[in-house]
Amino acid sequence: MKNIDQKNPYLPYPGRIEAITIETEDQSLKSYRIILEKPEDMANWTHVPGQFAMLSLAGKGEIPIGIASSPTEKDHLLFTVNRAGVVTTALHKMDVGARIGVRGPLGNGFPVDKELRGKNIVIIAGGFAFTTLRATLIYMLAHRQDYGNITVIYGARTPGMLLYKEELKSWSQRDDIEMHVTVDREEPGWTGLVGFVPTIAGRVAPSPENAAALICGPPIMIKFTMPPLEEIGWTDDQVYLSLENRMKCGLGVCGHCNVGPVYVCKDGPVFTRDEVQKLPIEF
Amino acid sequence: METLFSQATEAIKREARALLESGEVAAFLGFAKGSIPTVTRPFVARSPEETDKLIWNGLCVMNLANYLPGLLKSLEPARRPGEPPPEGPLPKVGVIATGCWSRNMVIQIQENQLIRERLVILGIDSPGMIDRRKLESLAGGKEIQAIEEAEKKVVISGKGFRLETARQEVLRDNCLTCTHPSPVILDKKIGPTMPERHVHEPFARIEEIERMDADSRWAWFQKEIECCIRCYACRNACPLCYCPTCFVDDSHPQWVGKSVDPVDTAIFHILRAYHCAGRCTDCGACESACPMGIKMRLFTRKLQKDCLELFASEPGLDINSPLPLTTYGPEDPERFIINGSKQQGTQGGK
Amino acid sequence: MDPAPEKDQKWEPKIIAFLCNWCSYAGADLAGVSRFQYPPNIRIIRVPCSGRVSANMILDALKAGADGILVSGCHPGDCHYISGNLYARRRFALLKNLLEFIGIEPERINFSWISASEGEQFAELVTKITTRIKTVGPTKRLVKKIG
Amino acid sequence: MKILKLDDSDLKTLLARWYETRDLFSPVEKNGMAGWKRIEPLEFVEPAKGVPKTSLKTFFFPQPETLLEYSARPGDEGAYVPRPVKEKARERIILGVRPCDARSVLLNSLPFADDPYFKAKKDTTLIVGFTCKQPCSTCFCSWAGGSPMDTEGMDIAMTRVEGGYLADILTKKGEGLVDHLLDNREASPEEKEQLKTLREQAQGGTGSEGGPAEILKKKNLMDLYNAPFWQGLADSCINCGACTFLCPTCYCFDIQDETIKGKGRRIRYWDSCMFPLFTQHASGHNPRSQKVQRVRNRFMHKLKYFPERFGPLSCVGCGRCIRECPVNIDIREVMRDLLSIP
Repeated sequence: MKNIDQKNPYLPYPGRIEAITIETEDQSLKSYRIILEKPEDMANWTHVPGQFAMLSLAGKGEIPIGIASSPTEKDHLLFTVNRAGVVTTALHKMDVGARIGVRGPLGNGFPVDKELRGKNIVIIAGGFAFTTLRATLIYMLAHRQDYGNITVIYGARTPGMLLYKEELKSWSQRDDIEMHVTVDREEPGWTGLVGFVPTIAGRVAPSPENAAALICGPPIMIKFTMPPLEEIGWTDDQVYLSLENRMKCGLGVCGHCNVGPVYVCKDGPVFTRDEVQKLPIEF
Repeated sequence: METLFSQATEAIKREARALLESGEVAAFLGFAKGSIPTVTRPFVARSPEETDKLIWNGLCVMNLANYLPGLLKSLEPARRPGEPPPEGPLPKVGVIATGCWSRNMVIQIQENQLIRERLVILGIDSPGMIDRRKLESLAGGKEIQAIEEAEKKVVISGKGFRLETARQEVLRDNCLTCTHPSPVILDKKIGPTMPERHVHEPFARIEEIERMDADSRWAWFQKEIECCIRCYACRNACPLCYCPTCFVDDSHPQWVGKSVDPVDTAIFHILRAYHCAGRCTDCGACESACPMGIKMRLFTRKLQKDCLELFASEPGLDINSPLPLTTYGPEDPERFIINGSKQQGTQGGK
Repeated sequence: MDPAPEKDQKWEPKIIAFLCNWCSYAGADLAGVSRFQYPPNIRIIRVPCSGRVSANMILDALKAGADGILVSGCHPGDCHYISGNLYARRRFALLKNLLEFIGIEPERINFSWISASEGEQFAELVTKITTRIKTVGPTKRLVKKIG
Repeated sequence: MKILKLDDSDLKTLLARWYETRDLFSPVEKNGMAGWKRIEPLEFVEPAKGVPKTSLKTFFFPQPETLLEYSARPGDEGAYVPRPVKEKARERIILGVRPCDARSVLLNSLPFADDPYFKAKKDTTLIVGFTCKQPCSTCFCSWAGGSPMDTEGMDIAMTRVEGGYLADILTKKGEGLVDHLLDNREASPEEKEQLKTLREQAQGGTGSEGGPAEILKKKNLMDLYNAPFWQGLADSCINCGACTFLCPTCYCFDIQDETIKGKGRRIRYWDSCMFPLFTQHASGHNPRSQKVQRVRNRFMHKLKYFPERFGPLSCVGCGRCIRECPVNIDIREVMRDLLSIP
């Protein structure tokens, strides 16, 4: 008999939930601060912003969730989870201290240390797709000198549906980052921007010169955000998108997440819009 | 040689072409020749020229009713969920129907899956369809390269062999016990009317199993489904199976595990059959589709027998009589209910 | 193969009872309130109507290891929803036969009518089916096992 | 390596010897040739022709396969922490494997290159192949990149000749199986020449330059994707998984947890891109909600996406899907149609 454990890509790291934050007013999104139980696992963990991991609940299954913490936040991992299916519903019922497995990091991530270095960065996010962009933003702020101007355009349906509210506040007070937080409709007590993300993007997007845009959000938002950007000269190869598809193995084998010849889990989830345009629309 | 089948093929081609040429139908659903002699291919002709590919023979075993709801929907102009269909008549489909297939269409109409007005049905009496597994076992492992079919006999041939058999010997089990070969709804009849059929002991095999004890029945059941690969060909070939999410795909609760665990496989077959209770027309598509040769028709056949005996019901024969499980009778048998009969006297006034 | 009656005296069957809210569940309640003794082998699941009980549920209980099943509703004519139990009667007739046909012991699958006033009958019924199920021993068929 | 000439009694002796320390498997007759079975040495007969209905993948990618186990008793030490399963280390020999099936193991080891479960099984499995004398009319191994005399993926390749078999010993593992016969059973030069001729006569593999894999790789992805013939296939297809489950090189899977009475396991089991649920998101959105999209994906994966990533077609030409598809969808026609697209 022999154990299959050396480099078993299906074996999650054992972890525990250290803290839970209810992010949105409808309680559909919660953030889980997770620490890996073995100190060496935690110490050896490295990832690139934009990567994801499988959260593993023995007895329920696994779900791919974008890593919301930055690699620079060393002592924990953060995942913001929307309640949707069997696993996420079970996860939403869990308490601090509960055991949870983490398998990853998986996927490619944003090229923060390659193509994005030295560029002006525009982060455009809608709804709960802000998670891996939070990781990216924290990472960039920790290596502020490596990037040019940073512009953030983030929108949600209502103020109560915005993620990471405290951090949004603190970022908006910094002078090395330009924050545009918007909600869909006027609401009492909201003093920020009102309007859909594409409208705001059209108004505040900077010049495409030496710049890259990272866009995450519902397909409809991405669709309408592109024209105003294209109007001022942005091209598809400057735009980075993060795709989502049903995933099971996260290793580019099981076949669930393919978009034509690429596997979102292995070759993605981050693609330039240029790359996406060449693929069948199967996402 | 002019045969029953070549005449019918020509008539189908002619009618289908006329329907498409006149624009009465947007598509015609029939069969085309397969790339191997033992299997035919359900085929949609969308232009008059394509009707040349249509054929009719004893290997046309897939139930065409199965394709109708999807095909009709695909012909409708695209619209958003909840949006009402456009004004005016929707595109029609022409289709071939034998007795059992037409009964399935009746059931689909009763269950609001089909609209009669959107169908142009070419009715054809079923001569009884051929079981490819019986042909294969006749060939004894040799590869069948050609099949010739006549009214009463079938000839198979291949490298170094040529075998003739009575058609009756290689008919599908369901066709051997079929008493309704003629379509119950149709717009035009093709070919001759088959003589009325009387089947001696139509449920003989079921009764044989019923006579066994519980242990032997369980052993038989286990053996029968042992080689199931859970490909769901039986389910997907069935015109009764149109749930948007099948019970096997329910995840919350998960009724049945998805692998080939013997218990999961058993539950799949029990529930699949049970979902066809009172609706199955014994068309045999499930068995014909099964790549592993499982005789899952026996499970639905048992239900069919019980429906007939308990509720005197044969589904799909009459569009106006409700399916047996969508109705009830005050005097339905309830011998199986433990304290049922004892109480029955007291129920008189209610 | 044959689940011979268990020699081990400690074995007690587990019976899953789907009882309709309006009659049988109230009948079970009455049995309790009236202190009628019956074997403690049933685990009651309250359902709105016997018509709510699907074959899926019954098979799920068997898969999880239930030694017996009881489905009980209102007497014909008494259904709170007019006819739920009458539809159910047809479905159960077919299901019971089908399960027997594939080799499930008939003793395990039980249906009955119990009204809200039939506490004593409920106790009798449970006693009767518990005895019946004991004669066929622990369930083995359709019980899912792993590892 | 060596080529031996074995007569039938040599083969019997070998099988008996192998059986002492290993499990033997071979195709089994039942409703035609249904599948594979563990056998006693004397039970073995070389299948007359063709391949069993189920493919060889079940040995390397079992249905289902337990990946991890966990305790589901809350009180247990390490409850709900999955741990890897123990793999059986006993060697097994699969007999009667045709060249197409043997090749499928090699093709599957491309996507499963880093998969410890697949690898563990491959390490402990020996393949004694039997080359094909009579291909079926549904066979097209030569077109798919193999050949009826192909030995790829085998440890020993047996070829039936007058008076027994020519056994081509292809790997170290294969050599280990026949070591005591190596000296006194070596084939004569004439016999070796005979084997060489047989191989040359068999239609050569078209895996190289002119083969479909190479041609399709060069074609524009979206031209193939948008080809008009997909709708016709979807018209016939009933979207069952017969083709994918019988296919030796379809390897898609799903992963699920099963917990029963305190014991839990995480299994992977075969899944099929034909099923609508395969791609459905938890939100309900389904990127391949249409039948035509799913049918197309299966063929595009085999004939375009896989070659682009790994080189060869994800098809060995065994013809199982052609024989068992209930509606006669024929991959050879799909290949022809794709190749005809400019």
